[in-house]
Amino acid sequence: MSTIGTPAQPLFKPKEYASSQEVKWCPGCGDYAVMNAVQRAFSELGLKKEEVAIISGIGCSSRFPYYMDTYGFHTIHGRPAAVATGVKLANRDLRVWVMAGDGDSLAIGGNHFIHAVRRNVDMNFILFNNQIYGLTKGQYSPTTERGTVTKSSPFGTVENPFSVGELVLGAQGRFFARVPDTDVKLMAKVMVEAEKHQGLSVVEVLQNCVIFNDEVFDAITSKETRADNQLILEHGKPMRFGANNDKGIRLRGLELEVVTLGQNGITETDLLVHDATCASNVLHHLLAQMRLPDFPIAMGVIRSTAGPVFDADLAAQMKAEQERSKYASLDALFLSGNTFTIQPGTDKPDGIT
Amino acid sequence: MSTIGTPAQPLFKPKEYASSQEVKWCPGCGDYAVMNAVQRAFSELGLKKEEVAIISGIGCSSRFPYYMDTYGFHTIHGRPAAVATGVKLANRDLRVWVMAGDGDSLAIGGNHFIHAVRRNVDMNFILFNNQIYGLTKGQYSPTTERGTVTKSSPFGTVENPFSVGELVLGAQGRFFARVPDTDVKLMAKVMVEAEKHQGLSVVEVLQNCVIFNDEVFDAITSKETRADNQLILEHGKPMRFGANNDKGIRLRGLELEVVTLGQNGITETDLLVHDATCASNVLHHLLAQMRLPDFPIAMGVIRSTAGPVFDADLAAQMKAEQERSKYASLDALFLSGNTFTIQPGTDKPDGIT
Amino acid sequence: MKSHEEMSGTMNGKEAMESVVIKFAGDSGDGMQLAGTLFTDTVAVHGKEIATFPDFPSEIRAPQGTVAGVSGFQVHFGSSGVHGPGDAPDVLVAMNPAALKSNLKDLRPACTIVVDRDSFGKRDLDKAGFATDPLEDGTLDGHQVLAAPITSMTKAAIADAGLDNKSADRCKNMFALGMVYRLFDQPMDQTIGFFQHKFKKSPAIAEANIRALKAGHNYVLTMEAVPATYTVQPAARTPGTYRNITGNQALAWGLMAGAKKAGKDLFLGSYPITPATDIMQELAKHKWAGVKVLQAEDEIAGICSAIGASFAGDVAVTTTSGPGMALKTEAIGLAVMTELPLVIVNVQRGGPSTGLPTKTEQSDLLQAVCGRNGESPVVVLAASTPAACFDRAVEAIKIATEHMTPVILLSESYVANGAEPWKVKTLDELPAIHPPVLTRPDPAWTPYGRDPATLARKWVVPGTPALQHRIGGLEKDECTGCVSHDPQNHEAMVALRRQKVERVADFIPEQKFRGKGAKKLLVVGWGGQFGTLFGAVTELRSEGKDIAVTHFNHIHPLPRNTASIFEQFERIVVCELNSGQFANYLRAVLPQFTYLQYNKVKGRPFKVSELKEKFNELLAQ
Amino acid sequence: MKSHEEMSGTMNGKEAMESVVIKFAGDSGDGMQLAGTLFTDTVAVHGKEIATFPDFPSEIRAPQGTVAGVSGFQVHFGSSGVHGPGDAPDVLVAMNPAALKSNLKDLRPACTIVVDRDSFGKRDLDKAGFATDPLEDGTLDGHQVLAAPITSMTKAAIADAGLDNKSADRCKNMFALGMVYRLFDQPMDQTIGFFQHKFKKSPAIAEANIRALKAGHNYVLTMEAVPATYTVQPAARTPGTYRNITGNQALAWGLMAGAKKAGKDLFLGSYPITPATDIMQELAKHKWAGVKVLQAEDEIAGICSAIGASFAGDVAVTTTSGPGMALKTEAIGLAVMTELPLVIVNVQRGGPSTGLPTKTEQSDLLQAVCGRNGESPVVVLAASTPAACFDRAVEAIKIATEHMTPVILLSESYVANGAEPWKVKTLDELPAIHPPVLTRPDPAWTPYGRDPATLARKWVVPGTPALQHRIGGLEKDECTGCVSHDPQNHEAMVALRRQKVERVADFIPEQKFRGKGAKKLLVVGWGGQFGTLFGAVTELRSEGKDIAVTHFNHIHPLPRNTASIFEQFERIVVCELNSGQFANYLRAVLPQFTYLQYNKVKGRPFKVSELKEKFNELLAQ
Ligand SMILES: Cc1ncc(C[n+]2csc(CCOP(=O)(O)OP(=O)(O)O)c2C)c(N)n1
Ligand SMILES: Cc1ncc(C[n+]2csc(CCOP(=O)(O)OP(=O)(O)O)c2C)c(N)n1
Ligand code: SF4
Ligand code: SF4
Ligand SMILES: [Mg+2]
Ligand SMILES: [Mg+2]
Repeated sequence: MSTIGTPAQPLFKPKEYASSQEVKWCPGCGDYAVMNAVQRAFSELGLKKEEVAIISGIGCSSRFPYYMDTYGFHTIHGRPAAVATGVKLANRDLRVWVMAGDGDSLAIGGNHFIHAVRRNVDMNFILFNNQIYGLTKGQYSPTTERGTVTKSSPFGTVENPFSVGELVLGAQGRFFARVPDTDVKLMAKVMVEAEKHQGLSVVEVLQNCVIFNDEVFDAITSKETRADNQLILEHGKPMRFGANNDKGIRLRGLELEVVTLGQNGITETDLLVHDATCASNVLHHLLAQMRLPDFPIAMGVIRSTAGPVFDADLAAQMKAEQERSKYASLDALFLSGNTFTIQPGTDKPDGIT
Repeated sequence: MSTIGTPAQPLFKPKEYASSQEVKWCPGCGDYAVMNAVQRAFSELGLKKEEVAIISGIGCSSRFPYYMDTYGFHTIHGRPAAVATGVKLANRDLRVWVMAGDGDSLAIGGNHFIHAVRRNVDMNFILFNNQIYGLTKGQYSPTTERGTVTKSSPFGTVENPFSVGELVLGAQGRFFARVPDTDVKLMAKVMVEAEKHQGLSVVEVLQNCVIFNDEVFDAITSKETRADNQLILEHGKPMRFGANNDKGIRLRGLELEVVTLGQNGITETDLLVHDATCASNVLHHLLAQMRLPDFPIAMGVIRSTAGPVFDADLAAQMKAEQERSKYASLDALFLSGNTFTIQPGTDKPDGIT
Repeated sequence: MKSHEEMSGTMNGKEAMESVVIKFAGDSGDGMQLAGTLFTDTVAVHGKEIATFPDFPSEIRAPQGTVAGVSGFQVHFGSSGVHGPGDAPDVLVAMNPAALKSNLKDLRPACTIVVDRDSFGKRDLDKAGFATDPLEDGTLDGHQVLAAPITSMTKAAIADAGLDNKSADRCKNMFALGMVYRLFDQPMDQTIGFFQHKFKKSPAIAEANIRALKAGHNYVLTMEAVPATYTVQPAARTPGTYRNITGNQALAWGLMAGAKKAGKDLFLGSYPITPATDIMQELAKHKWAGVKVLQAEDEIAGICSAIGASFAGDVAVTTTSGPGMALKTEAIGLAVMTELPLVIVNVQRGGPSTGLPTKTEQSDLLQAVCGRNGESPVVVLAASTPAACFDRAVEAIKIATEHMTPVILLSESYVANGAEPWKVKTLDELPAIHPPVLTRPDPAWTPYGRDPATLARKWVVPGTPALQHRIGGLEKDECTGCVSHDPQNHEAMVALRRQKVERVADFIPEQKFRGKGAKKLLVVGWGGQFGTLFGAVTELRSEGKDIAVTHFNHIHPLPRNTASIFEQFERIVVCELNSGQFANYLRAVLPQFTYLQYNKVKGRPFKVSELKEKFNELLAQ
Repeated sequence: MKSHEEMSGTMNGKEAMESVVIKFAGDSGDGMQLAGTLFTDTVAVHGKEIATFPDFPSEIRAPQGTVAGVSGFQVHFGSSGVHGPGDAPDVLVAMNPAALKSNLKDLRPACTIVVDRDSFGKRDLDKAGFATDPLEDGTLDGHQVLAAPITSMTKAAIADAGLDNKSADRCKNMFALGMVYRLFDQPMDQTIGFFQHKFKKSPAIAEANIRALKAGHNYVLTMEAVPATYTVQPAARTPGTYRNITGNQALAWGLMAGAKKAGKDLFLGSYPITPATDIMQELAKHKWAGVKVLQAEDEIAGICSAIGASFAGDVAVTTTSGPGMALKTEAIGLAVMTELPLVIVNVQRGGPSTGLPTKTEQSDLLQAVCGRNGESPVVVLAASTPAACFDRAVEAIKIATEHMTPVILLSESYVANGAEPWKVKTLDELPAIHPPVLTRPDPAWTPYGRDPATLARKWVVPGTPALQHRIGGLEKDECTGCVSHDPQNHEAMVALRRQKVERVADFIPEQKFRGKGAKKLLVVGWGGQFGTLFGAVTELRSEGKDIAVTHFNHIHPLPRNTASIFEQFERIVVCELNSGQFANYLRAVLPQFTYLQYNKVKGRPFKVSELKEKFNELLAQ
């Protein structure tokens, strides 16, 4: 149900998707940029306001629906994927967007998240990963780097974080993208692709929380380092990056390797060419796993492959059953099989009808 | 806390680990074989009965603790991983074993499962995967193959199943093994390795439910086909299998390939050598993903790598804090900082203590 | 050992009975549920009043031959006076010693007992925990024992049907059923038709079962010692077309009918749990009717997906039992706050915790009424009989959608698995349902604007042009629906949500009672214990006792005239299968009355006899 | 605009007051919580009775300058008569127009209002929604306004301290605090010491704050128009060592003390949620004391890990608030069935659903008492003041471990975030705790064998040789603890579990009340509304009114003598921050009395004045 062409003339300008509510995130919060990107994407996709349902849980990021002039539902902590699944099944024409923090989607909401991924419901899941619980004022989350001191880990955490991409792939995910909150253009582009993708699209936003986890993504997103520390993927393009665009990624056995073009006779043809659409997810795993300082962080659409879509398949099954049903109506069902009749007056059964 | 040598003389024979309770699984249920294997493993490991705590959820398989003469806790549906985490943190000397069905661990319990894996708590998680809800009489589970007709999917499921191994690896798992319920010896061996592994060990048992999902693993486990359809992995050994032991697995780019030894000049040196302990999990992903009919099903320990163990790290942190604490006692804490004293008689403060 | 030939006594005195209770009991593998169901279908088709009570072990397969492994199916049928599955069997079919053992305590004097003599070997007796053979040692004195060599005769009967030993063994139940048909003079064509149809593709199996059935029938028929037995007249019922239906099936069908009447698709988000699973399984069959079933990953996802579907315009339902209900309470609060229609079905079972999953109980009432954080009022209904589950389901949808509120519908194991004849309703006969849907812009509309009569807000679903709005779990401004932290507004909204639910009392029928003119004792019941309570009081009244009974299907809010019934009586006794939850609820809601209690917490329904004893005691005081 | 020079009136008549309420209000970024806390620490150290009430916006950062973004901190301090944080401020510090606006309704007549004149520009007024300047337009007539140019004077004061503009801005709160210190003639060394210590490594910041503080102090000091102000005498208190403590901190410390007394490690399994998070955060600091904290993936894992830890021998606790409590109810049932000690702390907040997460309410009482599936009794306690949280936590552990039962301890936002002086207790002063631990084989032992006095079973933890056993959520045999489906046994076990909890009444103190001899009106309260209820009744009694008050910390079971108190009064009024939950509970437990209700559901605590008004009304009837 997500076959969308880019309209000749956008229906609305990005800002026109904003509701009249005052936006209440902290000044400087990465959430603002995500909202801008979403509005841009909506505009580019030419979405009608009423066809969009934005579903969130609880968290700073989950205030998102209030700020958009679409249908919106600020549900309860951890459950937006489940609520959104119901929304989509009730009305497949809706464009369903889930907005959820790392705590909302991976701590309390982890189960619904992996099941939504597995089922491949046709909706978009924007995961605001600030590696912290913002709304409750600064406890570590399941994505917080080991050793981080937070309000609830005064001596540093001793937990291994999830890697969002790896979890998505491990749960049979078919669309995974990663974007930094500092690049609105890339975010918007990726969100357009997410909406166009049929099935569940997970977009992990590396989102800065200026209050409780400021600068945690600085090495990745700062002006000085981002070119060297981000690999922006494009399907079908060789994996090049770096301030001078002279670095690349090469495959060596089952591992990736950073190489410099021009050194040791390495040319672009030695580099891996990104294939987001291949059925096998091994390359996507390798890309999702890349970590600083040895590797740049992969950005953009890491995986986007077609596969059976739950809501579509369910609808198809219902249609098929409708066509071959032996009952014309509920009345027919209720009267089918073994029934018996009591005749007026006689109070006796007259046998099987 | 799991450094166990194999004792010269086992403390108990396998059967001596059985409790006096009558076992109430259906005749022919795969759960019997798992119990046999666990008892053998306990015997081989020389475990004391009182040092073992078996924690289960709800399901046929979750009746397990009742049948063992150890400590046991039949908890509630989906929560054994969470309960077990508390058990282990309360007493790290215990050998904690979780027994859970595919529904218990991956449907309602999915969140606790992935978080236990991520935290890497030192315990053993035996996942009885019969691809069905047994106790509630035959609804499909998150591991049921697409299209299966069950009590709750009269027209076949339209859901993509989880692959247990992939989910474990995607959740940063460090020990994953797969075994068929038809091979008690292999099961026992793998369970010994699971207990010896420090951190969370997930053992997926392909368990036959004779009542609601009979023969679902037949192609893998039947006498006629098992040699061709199982690849039994051993760390450091080339990946060979087949009725004539003439087939093997070779790497080709990022993919695996089944080859026949002797054909096209292929020799054992062309085959992949299993490395369960390598830090990268790419090979383990590839192995976990192998599916019939193109590939045999990988059995045995697929991944077993050392890494930070949650309960150990937490204990270490507590010890460090104890050593450098500025408080000798709770009394000292309560009296620290800003206090003030009311003198008898005067009812006046005498200033800061 | 007594054989049937030697059987003493005759089956007399039972023909006169209004109704008969028969229990099929055997090992889980013995097919007792099938035998019971087939019998029920037959008697129902022939117009009897019936009530059934299946009673299985909670283990899938407890060890064969043990008491823990006994599976039972009790049918109560008759021309009238069937107020529940009956207290104690008049006829017991016991396929092995364990089945006999587990039913010994419950037998009436002079019960007819059919046993498989072949299964009373030494090992069988041991497994069942009999030191000596009860067929021999006087245990069954006073009863009429029909000890047939069922196993061997079945084997013999189907010897040449081409089945292996194991399959042949599986036909024993039909032999026993054939015997019972003969005992009650019932026709077998219905059952024969069942096998012919069901095993169309395996005619050998069909044939074997039919032969066993007939062999059993013939066995009794040809036994001279056994007289022609009970004849139960068809019940006097409202004319019309009937079918036999279980509570869970009726509930599922009622949900479908309700959604249809509301002009909406039905959405079910659910997770399997005994004894509610059947509702989901029934609905899953009806994809043809536009029913969407999501078997969710857990109960929380079940209800949350339903809330999402409700937001998006479906009639949304979630079904569960106690432990699952506990998990849903947070999300019920969300539905309360967002004022979305939602039906939550709780088929109660024995608690606390996992408790007694296959046994019946009424101990989740207070959880339904007040088991949530915050002031979180919902409508609570309860179903009183298997067939009534249909009406309650329709009503739950009507109230939920027209009043924009969650409705908790309480069923219970006993009702859910029980069966009775249901007078088939057509959709036309059902009340109209008019949800307050708004599809066009209306300048007066605000997301939390309300209907003055119901206090319901409008249901504006995503996709509706120009009415975009946002809802959520934070406190809402009384009018705009925007987030509000204003203290006055909060107090007003707490009151509004309460009043909206209380107003439902304006739209439900008045409470009825049986026993006009009585003034000494009012028996109060609720939910699935209707049959036995009515039965006991009816019997006492026919004995001339000053007693009445009123039974509640509407728990919260109570019918408006409740107090005016209560005040007519000197004493009120509240009878329920828990420690006094409805009594405590009444003490809070109608504190002006004094409530006596009669409680039973044994995982079993009330018996007419124990109720009568209790009421007589109270009347004597 | 009135400047301070023009300020009319003087601050008279306040010296005579027993106690004073002061409120610091400003933008969330203005550091009002810090100013309030430092002030509280100072007055507490100087021996005053205090009570505090922080009141923040639920948004992390609502837009600057708006009413939604106002953060407040109220302190009530005095020599006596401090029964809560006070109704209305005597002194208001308003750092911007929004802060003024949000407090206008609550001001006493003749209040002293400190404002930052620099923040009353046109844009500031707009943001706060003032059409005209309240400092000019008569809005504040009758009040004493102290309009200081706080921003500019602070900047000036710290001009050469080497801070950037933004950091300089952050010192405004200290200027205001300095003013208040001067107004109340309080010493500043405590606060100065705080900065010197806290910013040891950033002396510039320390210096700037101290300079701002002194500048504010001096500003008031040198203002001729302002007289020397209130002097509050230290409170008459039991001699001993005191410290200032919040409810959440006291609760955390009480848990540590309780576990120590029980000779066990403390385990906390929890998930963050306002307003309970602080307890977890406090405990996480005390790893040195052997406290194990698992920040779980959700509330269910929080309680389940605690149940596991309890099984394995730790004193296990889980902490949460309403929505999280809802999620824990299934697992509480497991603890009930397995009879494991467990403390569940619910710091209540405004509901239903997400509700009003930062506001106070008492609306989870019935959820605690009966919000579970099945008959699932637990002990319920409630904490009445911040310092009392310590004692209740110790008691919760004592009851849980000695009686082998889950205990729900209800706190509430108001108590959790409030502070008061706590007379420090040493471990020796605390009651001994003797859990029924069994470590050696005992032939008489069975897993569900019971102590005849408490009905508690033994706590046998894994690792204990030769006592291996299995527990679980299915119904247990009364003695062996094996799974049992026996009807009689189930009824017996339901009764035993209830009795075990009811027996706790034999071990708790008798209920007290204030107002011996009174007979007209008994005020009944529970939990955190102790202060104002006692305050109001005490004041009325000193006015000679026939009124008494009794306040419950033990909710379930009630103290044994409760009825004997109630029966002394003509009328009973139950006062609570919900729609009548404790009243309904009392109607069920002690139905022989009639209960009037006084309820407030505004997310705010009671005020002494509104209580007095209500009570006077009732007394007049
Ligand atoms: C059932 C429940 N548990 C806990 C909370 C408290 N809570 C609200 S948001 C949140 C976590 C927020 O973190 P995240 O999801 O990462 O969102 P962020 O604020 O960082 O955007 C928590 C623990 C709640 N509201 N409900
Ligand atoms: C909260 C809750 N929800 C649902 C159930 C019902 N239930 C019990 S076991 C089970 C699933 C059993 O399947 P699985 O975990 O795969 O175990 P198996 O029986 O196949 O070994 C379900 C749905 C329950 N007991 N509690
Ligand atoms: S606390 Fe962090 S995540 Fe939340 S609004 Fe502020 S900056 Fe954003
Ligand atoms: S139902 Fe299946 S899984 Fe359960 S005991 Fe029987 S065979 Fe085993
Ligand atoms: Mg976050
Ligand atoms: Mg299973």
